[in-house]
Amino acid sequence: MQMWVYVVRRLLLLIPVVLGVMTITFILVSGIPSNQRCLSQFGPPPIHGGEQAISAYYAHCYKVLGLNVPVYQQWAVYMGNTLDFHWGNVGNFTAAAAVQPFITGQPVTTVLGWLLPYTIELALLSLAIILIVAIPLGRLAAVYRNRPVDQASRVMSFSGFAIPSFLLGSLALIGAVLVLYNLNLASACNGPFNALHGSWPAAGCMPGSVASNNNYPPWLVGGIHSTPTGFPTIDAAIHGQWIIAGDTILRIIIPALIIAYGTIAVLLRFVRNSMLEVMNLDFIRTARAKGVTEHVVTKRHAGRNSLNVTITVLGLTFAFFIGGFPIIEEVFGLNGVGRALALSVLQPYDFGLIFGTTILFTLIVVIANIIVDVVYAYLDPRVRLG
Amino acid sequence: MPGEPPVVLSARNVRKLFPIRGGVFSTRIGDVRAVDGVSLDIHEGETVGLVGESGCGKTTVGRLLLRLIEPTSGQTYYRPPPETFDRLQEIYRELGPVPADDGAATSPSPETVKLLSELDRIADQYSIYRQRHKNLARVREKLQIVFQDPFSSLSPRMLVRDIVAEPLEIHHVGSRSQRYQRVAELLQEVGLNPEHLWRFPHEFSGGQRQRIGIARALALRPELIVLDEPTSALDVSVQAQILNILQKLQREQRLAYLFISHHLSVVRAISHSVVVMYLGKVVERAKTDELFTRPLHPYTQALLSAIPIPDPALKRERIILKGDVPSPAAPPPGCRFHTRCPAVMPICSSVEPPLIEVRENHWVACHLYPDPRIAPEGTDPLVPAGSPLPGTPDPLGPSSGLSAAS
Amino acid sequence: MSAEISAETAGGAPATPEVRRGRRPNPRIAQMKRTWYFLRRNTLAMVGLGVIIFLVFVAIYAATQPYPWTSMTPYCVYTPGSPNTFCEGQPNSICVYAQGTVAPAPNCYVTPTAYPSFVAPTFSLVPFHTGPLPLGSFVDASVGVSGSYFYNLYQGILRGSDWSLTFSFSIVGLGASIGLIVGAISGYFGGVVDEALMRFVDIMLSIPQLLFVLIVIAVVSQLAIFGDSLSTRITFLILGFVVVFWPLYARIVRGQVLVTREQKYVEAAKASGANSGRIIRKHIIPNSVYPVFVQMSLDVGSIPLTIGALIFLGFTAIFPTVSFPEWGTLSALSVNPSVLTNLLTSYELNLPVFVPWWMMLFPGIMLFMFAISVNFISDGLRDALDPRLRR
Amino acid sequence: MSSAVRINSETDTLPASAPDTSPVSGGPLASAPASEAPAHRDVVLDVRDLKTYFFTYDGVVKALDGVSFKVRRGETLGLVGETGCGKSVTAFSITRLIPDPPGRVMSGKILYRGANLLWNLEREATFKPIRNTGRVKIRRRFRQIRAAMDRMSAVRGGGVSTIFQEPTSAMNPIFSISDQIGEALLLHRGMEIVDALLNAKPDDPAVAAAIDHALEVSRHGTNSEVRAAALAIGTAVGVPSLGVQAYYILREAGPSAPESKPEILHALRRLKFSGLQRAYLRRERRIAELRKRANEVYLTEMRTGSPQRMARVNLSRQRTTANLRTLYLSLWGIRRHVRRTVQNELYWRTVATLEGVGIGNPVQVARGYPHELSGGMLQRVMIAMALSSEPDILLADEPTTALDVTIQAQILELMRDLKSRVGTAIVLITHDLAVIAEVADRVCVMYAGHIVETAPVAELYHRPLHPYTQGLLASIPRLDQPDKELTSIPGSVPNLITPPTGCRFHPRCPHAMPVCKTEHPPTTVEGSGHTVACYLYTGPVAVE
Repeated sequence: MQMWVYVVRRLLLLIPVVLGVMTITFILVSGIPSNQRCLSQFGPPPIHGGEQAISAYYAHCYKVLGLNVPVYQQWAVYMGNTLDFHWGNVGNFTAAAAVQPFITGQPVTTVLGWLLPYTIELALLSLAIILIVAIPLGRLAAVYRNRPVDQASRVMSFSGFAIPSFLLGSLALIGAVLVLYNLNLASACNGPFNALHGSWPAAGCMPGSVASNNNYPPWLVGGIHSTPTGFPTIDAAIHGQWIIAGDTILRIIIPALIIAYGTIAVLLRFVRNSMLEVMNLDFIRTARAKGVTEHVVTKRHAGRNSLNVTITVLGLTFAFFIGGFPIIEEVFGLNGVGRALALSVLQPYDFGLIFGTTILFTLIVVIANIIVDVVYAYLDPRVRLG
Repeated sequence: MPGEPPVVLSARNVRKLFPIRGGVFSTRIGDVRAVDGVSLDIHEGETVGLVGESGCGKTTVGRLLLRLIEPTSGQTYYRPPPETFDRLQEIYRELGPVPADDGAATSPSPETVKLLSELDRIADQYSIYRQRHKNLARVREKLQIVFQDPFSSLSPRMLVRDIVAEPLEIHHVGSRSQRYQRVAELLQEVGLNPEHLWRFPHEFSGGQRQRIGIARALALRPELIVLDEPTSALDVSVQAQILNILQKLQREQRLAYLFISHHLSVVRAISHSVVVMYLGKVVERAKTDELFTRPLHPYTQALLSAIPIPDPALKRERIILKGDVPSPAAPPPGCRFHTRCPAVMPICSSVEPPLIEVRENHWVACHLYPDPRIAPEGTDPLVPAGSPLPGTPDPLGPSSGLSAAS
Repeated sequence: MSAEISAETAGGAPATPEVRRGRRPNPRIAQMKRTWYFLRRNTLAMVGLGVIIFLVFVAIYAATQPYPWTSMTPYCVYTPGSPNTFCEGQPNSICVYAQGTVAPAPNCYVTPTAYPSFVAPTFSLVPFHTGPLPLGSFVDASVGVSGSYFYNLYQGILRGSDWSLTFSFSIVGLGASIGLIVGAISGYFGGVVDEALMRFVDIMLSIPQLLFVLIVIAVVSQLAIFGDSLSTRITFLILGFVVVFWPLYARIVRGQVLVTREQKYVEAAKASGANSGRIIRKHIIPNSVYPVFVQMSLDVGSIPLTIGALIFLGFTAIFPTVSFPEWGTLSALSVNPSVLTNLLTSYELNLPVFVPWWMMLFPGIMLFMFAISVNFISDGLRDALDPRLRR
Repeated sequence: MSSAVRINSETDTLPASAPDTSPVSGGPLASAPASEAPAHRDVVLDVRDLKTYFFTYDGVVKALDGVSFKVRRGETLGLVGETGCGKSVTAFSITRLIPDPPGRVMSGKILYRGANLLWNLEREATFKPIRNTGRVKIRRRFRQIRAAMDRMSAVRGGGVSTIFQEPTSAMNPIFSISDQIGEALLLHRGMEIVDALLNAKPDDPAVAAAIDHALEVSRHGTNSEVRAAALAIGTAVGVPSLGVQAYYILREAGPSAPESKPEILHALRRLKFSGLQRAYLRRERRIAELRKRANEVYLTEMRTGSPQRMARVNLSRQRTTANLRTLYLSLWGIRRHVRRTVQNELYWRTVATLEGVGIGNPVQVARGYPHELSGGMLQRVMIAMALSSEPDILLADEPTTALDVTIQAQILELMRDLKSRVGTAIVLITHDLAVIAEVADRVCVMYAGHIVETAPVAELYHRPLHPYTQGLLASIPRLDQPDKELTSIPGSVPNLITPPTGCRFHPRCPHAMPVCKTEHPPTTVEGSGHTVACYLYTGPVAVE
């Protein structure tokens, strides 16, 4: 089987998954009582004005939300809209809107478009950390099995499973507060290097947040007019503001570390176990019989083979990895997609935002999986050449 | 034919194609012709040996005969009464060789249709592929199987007692205590002692596991047991034990065996008649002694000469086949053996030789041997037409060496 | 090679006839002993097992206690020298006093029962650049920010052991059994059924767990028809999790079944006339269930964490009260934003920094102990059940 | 590999090529140190009282319990026995490939050309039996074990190479055949290869002449002539593999061969190196040389039995300096061309090696991956890989068990070829007495971790002495004796955790005597080279 056939097939498999996800979300959406949705979109129904005012209110609401047609039509409309990125608007009367007025009434896709770059930067950083730590450590643990290295890695990975990320994040934050304040590094939003303030819940010192009362230039602040790429670091770099670029990185280092921790915990074990399995296979024995030294056997023969497994597992755990973002972004007040979700689940809910973020995250996961599969096929001739 | 014991199982033109999927939509891009129109009869109390290399479809045949997998086409008749059996023979002779896949496209002549309908009637009654729940269960009772790999053929989480008792349980034979009584007897029969009842399979050696497997097969007092390479995973000494047990059981219970193996010397030791398969087709079929003393098909000859003989003194010139067995996914056109055949002729690569009876009970599918029915008078079918092989060589080389050995 | 070794070890040992049924242990017991032997050699797994057993006993004890099931009794926080006196005479009140000063201030009323042993005196962190500052304003602030912030942690944790264990085990049990059935069927029959089910599973699995639970509960909790009693809330919670959890098990089981299905003993059963139901029941499931155990023990630990995450996000729809006595909830509340805001503001205003560390510590410890113990056990199980990883 | 090409000069798959044109020179024994005592001259491998145990849950499996045998130069020794008699364990113990845990070589001597491969064994681990369970607690000393493994890598492949039972699983699925064979070549013949590249003289007028001649020949000459001419190019350049490459260029060009000069010249151009690239090559050579020296140090260590710590430290220091001093050379730009050239070199050497084992289309096979090849083909590849380093001893562990009858015949044919051409001593391990009869010169019959009988092959089959051997021979169904009824040995192989006392065969032995139950029989000599361990025979006790 040629490579392209494989890729094309994977892309085709993408279609049913996406449609399925949308259908599931639709089923859930249509599960919501209509009055709730009206509430989140148009606020409470008018108090005075009597019956007809209320009925008018609902009529209008139903018309706008397209609730006055049979379900299958709603489904068709929903799918259509979702596919051409009409994901509805952020409600005017939701908690999210209250916390972040600048997204109020904006189309969900636009808002997510603003916020995605911040999330992507965070994700890439933490992915890098994951790969750098997990793979070598896992191999080490496999080679020195049941020896101190292995035990240490075991404990590390299990604690990664066992410490709730919000707790860990908050503790890190408190630590940062104590350290930075006692070293007298941090004070009120005074621009670059207030690594603390900027990443403070609702403190509003983060680029992208509403009241950007720190002296970040407007083009960087609040996805609203973030130009030209939307990625704060890249933008800063483009404008030659190296200090700010550094600052934006500085702000996401701790969050990235904490997100990475959980995923490393998962990946570490798989790398180790797959490595152990590979080390038991016959061709390893053959390599030894050839006179290849242990070091090379581990690195070249076993390493390459276990890498395939590692990649696959990374794909499988990607959903888990993405799931960590709302928490961490909430803790550190980073304005990303995750935080948007975190805000949208405060009552009254913003369902547009909830489902928008869900679909977006799911798409990310699916695409990540496809990339993983292609990489896998590239690494393994058995897949590549059929 | 007269004087022969009644036939237990008789397969006709059984064919199994496994689809190969590929392409972007993983559509069916071809077939693995695992078994391509195999016919064979197994008579009561007789052992039929089925030999061939790996990938020739012999195991698939075994599973098809028990309907462990559904065939693509063809029928297998279970205990047709003698007259019906003879009628079947006639019908199939009338219908001629197995039609290819696209054979259906050509509109059949009326008499063919008549024959086919009659065939249908018989099949409905006797073919195991047409039977449903109860009948099928009744047939299954009588047809059992023993597998090659003694390590994966016994469920690791069940006690030997439960393993052997399972068939009885399924068919609700007797009460629980009676079943376990029977199990104990069965273990005695295959030479294990009752205290083995309370063990898990992993506590046994290969030979003992194989005995357990046989006991399980015997539980329902079957008429036919398919032995799928029962000894190929065992040591020679143990193998001899198993073979002896099998022969003893056959003598006592008049069992019929289909003995599938790639080990010709074992087949020769145990079976009455032998079927040689190559790439899903039967290339030669004969009584054991006949086949081993006068192998006609070049492949059979090569097989025989390829078998090492435990006697350093016995030196013989061997026929070494070049290359590998072609993949059954893309079998060569014409005679499937022609890519490796030492006696290949131009015709072999184009025309597929039919399986014909060149001597009594000796069937060969090879262009070297013209069909006696169509051959001109006076030509002995056994003198190969234009074959580079000198007559029909003795596979065991110069008879001097043989006599020296035996 | 390994085959040879196993043949040796299995060897003719049973062939020695003098061994009699009487003297042999029941083979199933022997199997368990074997597993137990490998489990026992794994120290971490043993520790985990001990902790879990301990927690179970705690839960049983808690069930006998008269504490409230759905909420936690709040403390009134009293600071000596602070102007407010609203804690006077309240049974549940704790004193907050500066580090170093040993004895409670005189008019601080403390009931021994309601004074959990580990509600320790808070300490104040004083920034280097400022001198010591008067206590007081913070506590008012904290009470003002979240009145029910100081609650009886001891009761909460005891009661939490009940809830957390209930949630974890019921959710995982339900999810696993559904997944087991679906996976076994899909894997065994294959074909269209398999395709459909597995596509569906793919879809479910590609939605991040946390989000999925969240939206399911969010939507379900909106439905007025169910009413809003504790039981319905709990049911929604469990259902929401189960909906999200079963696909993973289905996939795992199916993968295993695809291997088991090809085993010869399945074919043998078929040959002797067993129907699919029997084969699945007697052969497929028993031989493909072990990976499920491992995954189960992993998930059990993760559930309180997930609940905690939901609460932390401010997603209050899942419990009737904000301060629901459940470990995850306790932990989430302990780090709720107001605490951090207080911390910051008190720095801003050069007030003494007040870190209620015990509120974070003890629920965190419970979560950690629970999760890590089940993880240890799962790891031990994997090693004990998987011959390749055996040491 | 020279051997390889020398073989193919006779195999039917390829036309003759004179030995002197073979890509590589030097026989398998070229590297034999002259310092050996004459006693060792003939015996290549001397195994004495080898004990290997497996420490399992059920207890200590005494897989090998005092096995002793000798392998003489160029002979084929057959090890035969039933499953679990420890024949494979013997092979793996010799190269220390026993999976550890659970297995460990416990004691004994394995003298390979006077070097004791089990030197320092006792310091690798300590054993403490756990009370009232059969189990034993092992404390391993990992540094010692690692050192031992390093020492072994000096012997594996180069001196003793192994081919395995399952060719399909024994090849690394994600590397191409040429990668895997090339790795072995680079390990054991690295210096030679790099030297060839360094001393290549692509601009030599003789080369041009040779090329023209080859093209001329390709116009009308027969295949063999073309080949000879093409290989002549290689010799002219000094890079033999270039000849092979040229030959295949010509062969693939077919009728248009005479026009294929540009390709050949292009291949030739690869061999021109800039100064930096030469430096890099020299560095590679240096590293290969150091590796070789290290191996020699290890061998002396095992021969003299005294740790050569200083020498080892020196070597490692030199290796470090060699790496550091020339670090700038490993810049990608410099490295790429050289790496590619070396890869190319290895590829064509692989092709030549594959020719040696009678593979018809070596170019495609070398490019292919294991999963694309059939079992028989892979087994040939394995053999080629094992022989590419020209070992003294080839351990063949059930090489034909996984193969079909006709393929088995092919492989056996090949092994007979190798026997007659390569001087390599073969230790053939199988359970199939027939295969042994076809190939082996001498046979050791093993039972339950002991060697019960040793004899020349003809002797063994016509005058088997040990009851077990007799039983085995009687239980083989024979094609040439159809109506012989199969007599089987009662019972099954004993479990080796609690093996029978005395002679381990006595529970199954038809002539068991009281003494058999108590005493383990001594090995006695019965006729020339025929020894047996059984109380039925009362010859002189064999001396080690």
